[in-house]
Amino acid sequence: MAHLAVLSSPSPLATEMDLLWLLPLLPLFGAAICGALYLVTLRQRARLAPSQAAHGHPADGHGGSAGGHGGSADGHGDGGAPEDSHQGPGRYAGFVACGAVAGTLVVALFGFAQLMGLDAHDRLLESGTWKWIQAGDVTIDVAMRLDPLSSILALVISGVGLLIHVYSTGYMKKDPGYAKYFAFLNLFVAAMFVLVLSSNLIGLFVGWEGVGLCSYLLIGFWYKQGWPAEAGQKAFVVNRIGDACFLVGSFILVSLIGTLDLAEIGAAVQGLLSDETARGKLVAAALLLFGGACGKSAQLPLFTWLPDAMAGPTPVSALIHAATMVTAGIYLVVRLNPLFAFSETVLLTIGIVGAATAFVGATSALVQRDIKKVLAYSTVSQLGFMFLALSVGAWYSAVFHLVTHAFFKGLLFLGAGSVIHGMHHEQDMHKMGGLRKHMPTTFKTFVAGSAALAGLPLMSGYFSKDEILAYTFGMGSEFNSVWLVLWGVGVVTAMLTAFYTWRMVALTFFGTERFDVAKVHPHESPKSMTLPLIALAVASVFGGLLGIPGLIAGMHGIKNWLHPILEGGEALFERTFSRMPGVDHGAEAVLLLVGAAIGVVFSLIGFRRFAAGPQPDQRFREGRPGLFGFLANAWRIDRAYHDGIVQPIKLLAFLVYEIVDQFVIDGAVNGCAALARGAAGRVRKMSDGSLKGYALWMGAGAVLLAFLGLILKHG
Amino acid sequence: MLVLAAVLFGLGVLGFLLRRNVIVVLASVELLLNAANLSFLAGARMHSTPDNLNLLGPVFAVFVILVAAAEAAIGLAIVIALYRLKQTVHLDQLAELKG
Amino acid sequence: MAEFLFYTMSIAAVLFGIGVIAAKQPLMSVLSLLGSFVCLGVIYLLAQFQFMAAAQILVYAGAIMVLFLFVVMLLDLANPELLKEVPLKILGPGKVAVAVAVAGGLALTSILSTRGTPAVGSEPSVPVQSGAFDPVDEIAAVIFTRYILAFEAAGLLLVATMVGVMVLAKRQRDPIERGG
Amino acid sequence: MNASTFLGTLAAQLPADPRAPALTAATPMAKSDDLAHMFESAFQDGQWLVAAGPMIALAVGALLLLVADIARPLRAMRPLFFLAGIGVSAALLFGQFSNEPGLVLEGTLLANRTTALWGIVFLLSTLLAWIYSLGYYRGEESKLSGEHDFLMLVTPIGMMLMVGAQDLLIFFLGLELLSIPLYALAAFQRGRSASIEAGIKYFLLGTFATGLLLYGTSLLYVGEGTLSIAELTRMPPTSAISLFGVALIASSVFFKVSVFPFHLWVPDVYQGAPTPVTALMATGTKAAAFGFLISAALLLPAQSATLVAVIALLTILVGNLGALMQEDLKRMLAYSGVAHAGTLLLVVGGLLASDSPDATANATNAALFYMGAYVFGATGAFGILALLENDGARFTRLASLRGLARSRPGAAAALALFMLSLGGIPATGGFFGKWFVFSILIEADMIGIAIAGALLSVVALAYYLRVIIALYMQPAPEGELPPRTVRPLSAGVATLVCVAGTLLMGIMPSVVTRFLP
Amino acid sequence: MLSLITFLPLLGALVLLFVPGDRIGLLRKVALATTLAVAALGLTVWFQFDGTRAAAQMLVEKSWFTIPGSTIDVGYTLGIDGISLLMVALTALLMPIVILSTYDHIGKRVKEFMVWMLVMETGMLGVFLSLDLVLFYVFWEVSLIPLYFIVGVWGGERRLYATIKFFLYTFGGSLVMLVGVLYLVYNLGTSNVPAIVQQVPSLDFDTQTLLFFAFALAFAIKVPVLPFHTWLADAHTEAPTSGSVLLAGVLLKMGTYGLLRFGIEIFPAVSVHYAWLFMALGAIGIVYGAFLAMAQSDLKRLIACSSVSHLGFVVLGLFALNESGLRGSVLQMVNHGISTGLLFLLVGMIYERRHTRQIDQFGGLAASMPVFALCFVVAVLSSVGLPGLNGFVGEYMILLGAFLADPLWGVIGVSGVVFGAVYLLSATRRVLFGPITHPENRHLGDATGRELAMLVPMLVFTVWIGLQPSAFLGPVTASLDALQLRIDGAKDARTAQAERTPAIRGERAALVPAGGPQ
Repeated sequence: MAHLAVLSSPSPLATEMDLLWLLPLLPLFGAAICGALYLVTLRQRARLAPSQAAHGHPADGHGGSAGGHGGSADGHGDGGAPEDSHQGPGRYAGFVACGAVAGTLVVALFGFAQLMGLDAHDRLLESGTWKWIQAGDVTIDVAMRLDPLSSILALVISGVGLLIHVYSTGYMKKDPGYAKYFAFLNLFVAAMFVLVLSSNLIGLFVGWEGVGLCSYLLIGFWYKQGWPAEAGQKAFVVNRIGDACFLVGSFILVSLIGTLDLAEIGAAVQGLLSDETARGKLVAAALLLFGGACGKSAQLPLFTWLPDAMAGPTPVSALIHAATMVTAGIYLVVRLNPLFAFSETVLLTIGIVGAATAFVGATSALVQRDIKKVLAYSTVSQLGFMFLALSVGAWYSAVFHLVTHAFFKGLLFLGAGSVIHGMHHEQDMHKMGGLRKHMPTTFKTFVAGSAALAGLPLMSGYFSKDEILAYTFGMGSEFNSVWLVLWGVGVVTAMLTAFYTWRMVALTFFGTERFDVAKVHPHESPKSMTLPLIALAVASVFGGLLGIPGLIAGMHGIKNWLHPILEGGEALFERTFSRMPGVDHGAEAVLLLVGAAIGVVFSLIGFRRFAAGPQPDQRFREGRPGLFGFLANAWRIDRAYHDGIVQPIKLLAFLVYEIVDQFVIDGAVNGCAALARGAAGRVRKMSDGSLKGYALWMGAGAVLLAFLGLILKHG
Repeated sequence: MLVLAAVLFGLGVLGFLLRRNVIVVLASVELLLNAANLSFLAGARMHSTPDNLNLLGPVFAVFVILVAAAEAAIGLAIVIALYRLKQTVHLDQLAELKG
Repeated sequence: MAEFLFYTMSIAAVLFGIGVIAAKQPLMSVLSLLGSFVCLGVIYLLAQFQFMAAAQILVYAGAIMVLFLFVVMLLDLANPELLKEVPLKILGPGKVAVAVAVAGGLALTSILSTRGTPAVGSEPSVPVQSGAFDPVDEIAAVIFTRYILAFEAAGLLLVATMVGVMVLAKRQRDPIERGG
Repeated sequence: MNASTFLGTLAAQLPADPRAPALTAATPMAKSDDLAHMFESAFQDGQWLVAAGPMIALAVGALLLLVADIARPLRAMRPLFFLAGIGVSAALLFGQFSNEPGLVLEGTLLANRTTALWGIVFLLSTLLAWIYSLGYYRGEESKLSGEHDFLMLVTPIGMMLMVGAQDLLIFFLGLELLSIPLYALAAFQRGRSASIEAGIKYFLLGTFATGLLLYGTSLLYVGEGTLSIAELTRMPPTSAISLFGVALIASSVFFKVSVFPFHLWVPDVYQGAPTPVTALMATGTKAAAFGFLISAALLLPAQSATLVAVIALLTILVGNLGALMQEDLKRMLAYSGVAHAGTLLLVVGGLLASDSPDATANATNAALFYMGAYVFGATGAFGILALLENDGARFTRLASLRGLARSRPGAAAALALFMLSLGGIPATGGFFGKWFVFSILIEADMIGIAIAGALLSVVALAYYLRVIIALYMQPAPEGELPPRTVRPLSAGVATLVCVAGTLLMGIMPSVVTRFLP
Repeated sequence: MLSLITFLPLLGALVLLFVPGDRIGLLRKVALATTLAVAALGLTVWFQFDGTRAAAQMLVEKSWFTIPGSTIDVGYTLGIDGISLLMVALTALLMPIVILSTYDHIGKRVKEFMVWMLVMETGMLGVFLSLDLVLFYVFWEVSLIPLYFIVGVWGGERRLYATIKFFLYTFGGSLVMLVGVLYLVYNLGTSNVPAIVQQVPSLDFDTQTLLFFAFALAFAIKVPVLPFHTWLADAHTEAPTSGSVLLAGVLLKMGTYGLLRFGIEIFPAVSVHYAWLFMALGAIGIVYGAFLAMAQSDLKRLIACSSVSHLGFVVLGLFALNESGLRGSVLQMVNHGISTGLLFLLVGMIYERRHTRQIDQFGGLAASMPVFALCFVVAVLSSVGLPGLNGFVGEYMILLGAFLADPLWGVIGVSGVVFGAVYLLSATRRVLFGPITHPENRHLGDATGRELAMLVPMLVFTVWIGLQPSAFLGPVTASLDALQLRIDGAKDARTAQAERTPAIRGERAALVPAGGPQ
């Protein structure tokens, strides 16, 4: 592995570490093995199938309830009977997948340790290069690079990823697609590593689309219901819109810089700024890349796929749609921070989009009944916070929030999964309640995650979120008051966040049991699921220590760690705004306190209102039906897209085909044929069998020839 | 002579175009051939000098007469065959082949 | 005198020609044709083409016409009504007009195109060595030297004609109608 | 019969080979003083016999055949005489490749490599048509095969005279020698009204054309005082009367090659005539008339190049359109023949437009190759139709071809190949034929005409493809297959020859092109 | 060597003629063996090929015939350079698979079918290997006939309409090209392609333009470029699976190959001048094809329409006329052959099982045919251009090249990436996912061993090219670089001219930047 023939030596500045290739390759092999296991299982099942058919066993087993969730763990009934699911070799897939991810964790830790051992400015590990594309105009060599930023993400991916893998072995235990699931999941991890470790923008794009693919596959994992497949498709297509922007952005960069090496792009930006045209193009490139980030990170206007993506298995939602993949957009901006730092236009765009998304997401989360939908909108909202951070040059704050969010949102999703698992695939919070007695571990860990999300003091989310708001406030007060507005939005969003988080907790775990106790027996999940919950709960509670504000501890772990790679961006930012935004310690203290107060107060409000049950929802719906519907449908943006874009395009396609293609173009082609046929009839009429007619034509021809001959000769 | 030839030629064409009795049509063709002969001879006279005769015209005319005979023979034979088969010599009744 | 005779004969030839195409009875057509031939023969003679005049009368008026008459009589006897010409009306005025235009066009064009060439035929006889424009010996010499191959071909042509006529005119014993 | 006397006449001519010194001054003006001198100047050194040898061989063969037809014991030898005539003639033609007699008989006849090649095309066409005629006729007609074969064997003589003619009289006689047997052959099936109708139409229009030709020739003679094509082309006529004469001659030749608007007889006659005769008419007559047309093309004023090309395009158009929706195969092939005539006429147009000194030679080459490919393709196609007609069904309907690929795979495959060749698809002779024709246009800088011609041949392909569709792609009609009559082996051989020729010309054109001058 | 590879299939066809028609197994084996032998030869050629040389190698040069009346010697000239190497390899690879695929759906008239298949292979290889214009043209048209029969005899319900349309349409274009060929041959006095390439600049620009368009029309119809595409959907829809695979896989590539070899390489100056037109057609074709595909209810027709879109990419890249565009296009020719061929094979598989291609007749097939579903998804993803699979590499290079040449068309082309995902994934979902709505679909057998034998090699290439495109682009590089030099020369000449007469040419030049960023 260490020295593939296709690899060449890394750049001189970096420390060589071909081991990095293991990060994507281990899970890739894991995926391959799981896939092979799945196929073998299938074969075995296919061999059994005829005998089943002979026994009159209906191939599509249990039809499932209206919600589509039947009795088994997956509830989606495969062609074979569920009891088969663990008989094939597929049952080893879980071990393989977990092993692969555990391996990556080891490698990531090893790399991290290596980085720690280096001087701050030498912290770069690079593997040999994969010479991928030589297109003449641009050469795309991809190497795996581990630097402070990617090391954080690598740890999150492998760490959280491992936990979620372990969790999945329990959650997916009875699913007939068990091995397939782990194949996809491992593939996702591999792609995610490619995304964060690539040295090249297009290498990054490989991972970028790779995770998109896995997201597509996993959202549509239970494809036998129509809507997961639709949701998967939607996710892919919406992401593709972003990806198209990404591609165009990369083209602009190629045309300006001639390379797509991430480090070189960053380094080249400064040199280009003196040229006004190039600057304009850079702005365009930055905005387009940001458009790509909007797609992947579910920002306005491309966020609509994420709520639908909840159709996938819950661990998937945790891993992909909360902890890792959706943060790829954040990673991209941080990675290319110089590109996003030099222009106020770009920063403002990012800020407005981020704040707006945060607000829209939070408001939408207020009235959802589906526990996963609440979390999904919450994710959208939190991602908006991160972008808000990016817009004020607080890149490390964004990363900080990214990490904490990965912990607590992963935790919340897993907890929700545990609830759903225990509730036999019931996701409607209105039909839950009082679960704290039935599922104590889940309850406790869920509360820990909720506290972090709501920004209760000293929880991880508290530090990271309030840091963002503080920087935004600083930016607004010092340079451009638009950010003050954004800060206001952020604060309101924080309030709403605390509110809906505790609404969720209250509805799920408190109050009366609103389900049919006779039929549904909620139970605590197995160890394989609760242990990851506990681990993440610990991380959620204490994760804030990574970035305790300077005010309290005088140190900021993440800030210091990331500093070397952010210097370029900071320099440009200072060039634009004269200095980095910041607040003095006094103001920071005030803001921290205000933030803490907001968290506590609105958490209490939310909890109190809903502790007894979901009646406030009903009241809201009856009192303000319009607003309720508006929020429940996420501001009806999805609907608007459907009516305003999807349907017109379908109609246009139909018209293009029927009118332009069939009628005009093909009509012209067939018209030629018809014309020829028509003329053929006329020609044949000439030869009507009448000798006299023939002779007349001949005579006339002779006369004509004679005249024409004379005319030609004599003018 | 040339004018006469032209007029006869015109008459021949007219007859060929208008008449439907095969025999009359054949007769019209003979008119055509005679017109040609006439102008061949006219040409011969034009291009001859008293000491140097241009004999091509008369020679050609001789061959024309010969061919005219052959054509008449074959034509009339076909007419007879036609008559035997269909009891007609009218061209209008020949339109089995068309289109 | 010669001039007068030439024009008289010319006019007669044309009138006979009209007779050929206008006669109701094919017999009259053929007889008109005969008249026309004879007139032409006279014109040949006037134009000092003695040999051609002889050939005209002998071959044309003699042989070919007899052939025509023979066939006409044969068919006429078999079915007198058969040969009657249909009146021109049936043809339709349009077609007739076109036919007249075509024929007239051809004739007029040729007449017009002769302008500039001397009017041959009406002039008095020209003194030539052999007394004729078609001395037989010299014609023969040309035919047997320069046109020897044409002459042989003509012979073969006659044989072919003969064979053809034999094939066509042979009485059919059992007509087989085949598709086509 | 008096055939024997003719034989005698010919035989008497044969030794007339005075090794006289060659004399120049082949003037049409007969000098009345010195007859011996005339003989010497005409017969030169006997080259004229070499030149006329192929024709004489055919004539001898034909007459022998006629004799054999009369003399009962010799009956069985009729095919032998036929083949011998063709064979000897061909051998003599090949001899002319190396020993070109050139202009003979006071410049009235040309015999060189070109005319010899044309001659071979004619012989091929005749031979193939004849082979297909074996077993074609039924009943009483079959008893007349001696006469039939005689008439067939006479036609190539006429054709050779036509292409060799350097004198309008020779041309005229060649034309008649070709036409008159064909008149008789067209009406050969006297028991079949279509055949008679075809004969009568062909004959009447043919004589009309002859009338035009003769009158035109006479006017040209009045205008120029000569009949020699060489002289006429050396100083192209300009007077009105000559031009009118040329126009009438052109009309008549156009009639023979079936150029719009002189083509209307073609479908009727081709359809009505016995199929082998149609094959001969379609290929032989056309080839002969084009051979003459190209050698005499310079009679036409150079300004008429575009006119000729446009007429050619119209001809192609009309031919293709006429064939497009045609249900009768013979008629379709007839129209297709019209289109092919148009294509060949493009060569003439290109020749007229070209100022290259080699224009005539190139045009001849193109036309020769094209015609060669056409002979194989069209004769083969007509031949297969003739074979199919023998199966008793109305096999000349397009629909009746359905299922043929199953019942007679060989015939179907051959027919499909011929269609592709006629359509000018590569790997068949038709392609290179088309290629050479277009190259003439390109050399003459008539690009627009070339493109128009190319596009028109798309229409052509449409109906050739219809045949293939009927053969291969449409289900066979319900019911049992038509009866399989026993095929003469000869027809198979002829078809194979056509197939081989088509493919050879398409794949290795050098086999043919290296014979071209 | 090249003669052998070209005519070996024909030889096989001849052998087939002597095999009795009812011994279907033997017929298939002979055909398969022949194509495998050709594939082996193709591999040999691949390894013998010297990738560092730009000019054609392994030349076979013989005189074919001399054009009568001239000294022009038409040669039987075969040679292979980087571009043709890829095409030959593609053909050689696809043919055995295609033959294998016929085992299912060709049950009647097997002998004829196999003969035509092999004849077609000779035609296609000949097209790619000919270095003589005349020879090329002959092969070009010869390759039409087999497909005419394949569609016409073994096709679907409207096969006659489709096959005639296909034939006449492409034939019409070819004939215009024929005139162009003749003009070139007669005016330059040679039919040797390298010689013509050298001599064409001596013609004046307007002549070159006319000639270029005469050639381009034929190729544009074959590709097919936008307004000439309607034959494709019909032909694809009606053709039997194997015909579709070949049509998409190789025959359409003859068009793009022609555009590259006989359009751009022979007429670089004209190509530069009219690059905007073809880029526009290509880019619009991408979007237009995607819209067509969206409107389809017939799965096969949908894929056919997607071909229009995908070949739009190729055209766009070719006429970007820069390194990445050309390389991308060449690679994309191969990619399209593999992925679309794969899709047609897959559609054929379910057609054999259900005898319908209507998308709404399927649904939920992933449950009954999981392996099939896996292959289908991979094929679709490859078509969609997922990084890591082959489609992406080509598309990326093409779009990059197009963007560098003219951002407008580049961006429109990029939008095709989105639309491509829409219609392909939508079709995938409707076929594979969701509940099984038709009970017939419940017990469909999954891919059989033979089917996998067809699919797996193609899937392997899908991934291989995606991960290591340089292995496939390597041999092409030298040839394309040489071509690029000529193009750049033409561009420079044009720029120089534009500077001289800015009033006339400047406008156009502004729209089409003459060079890359460097």
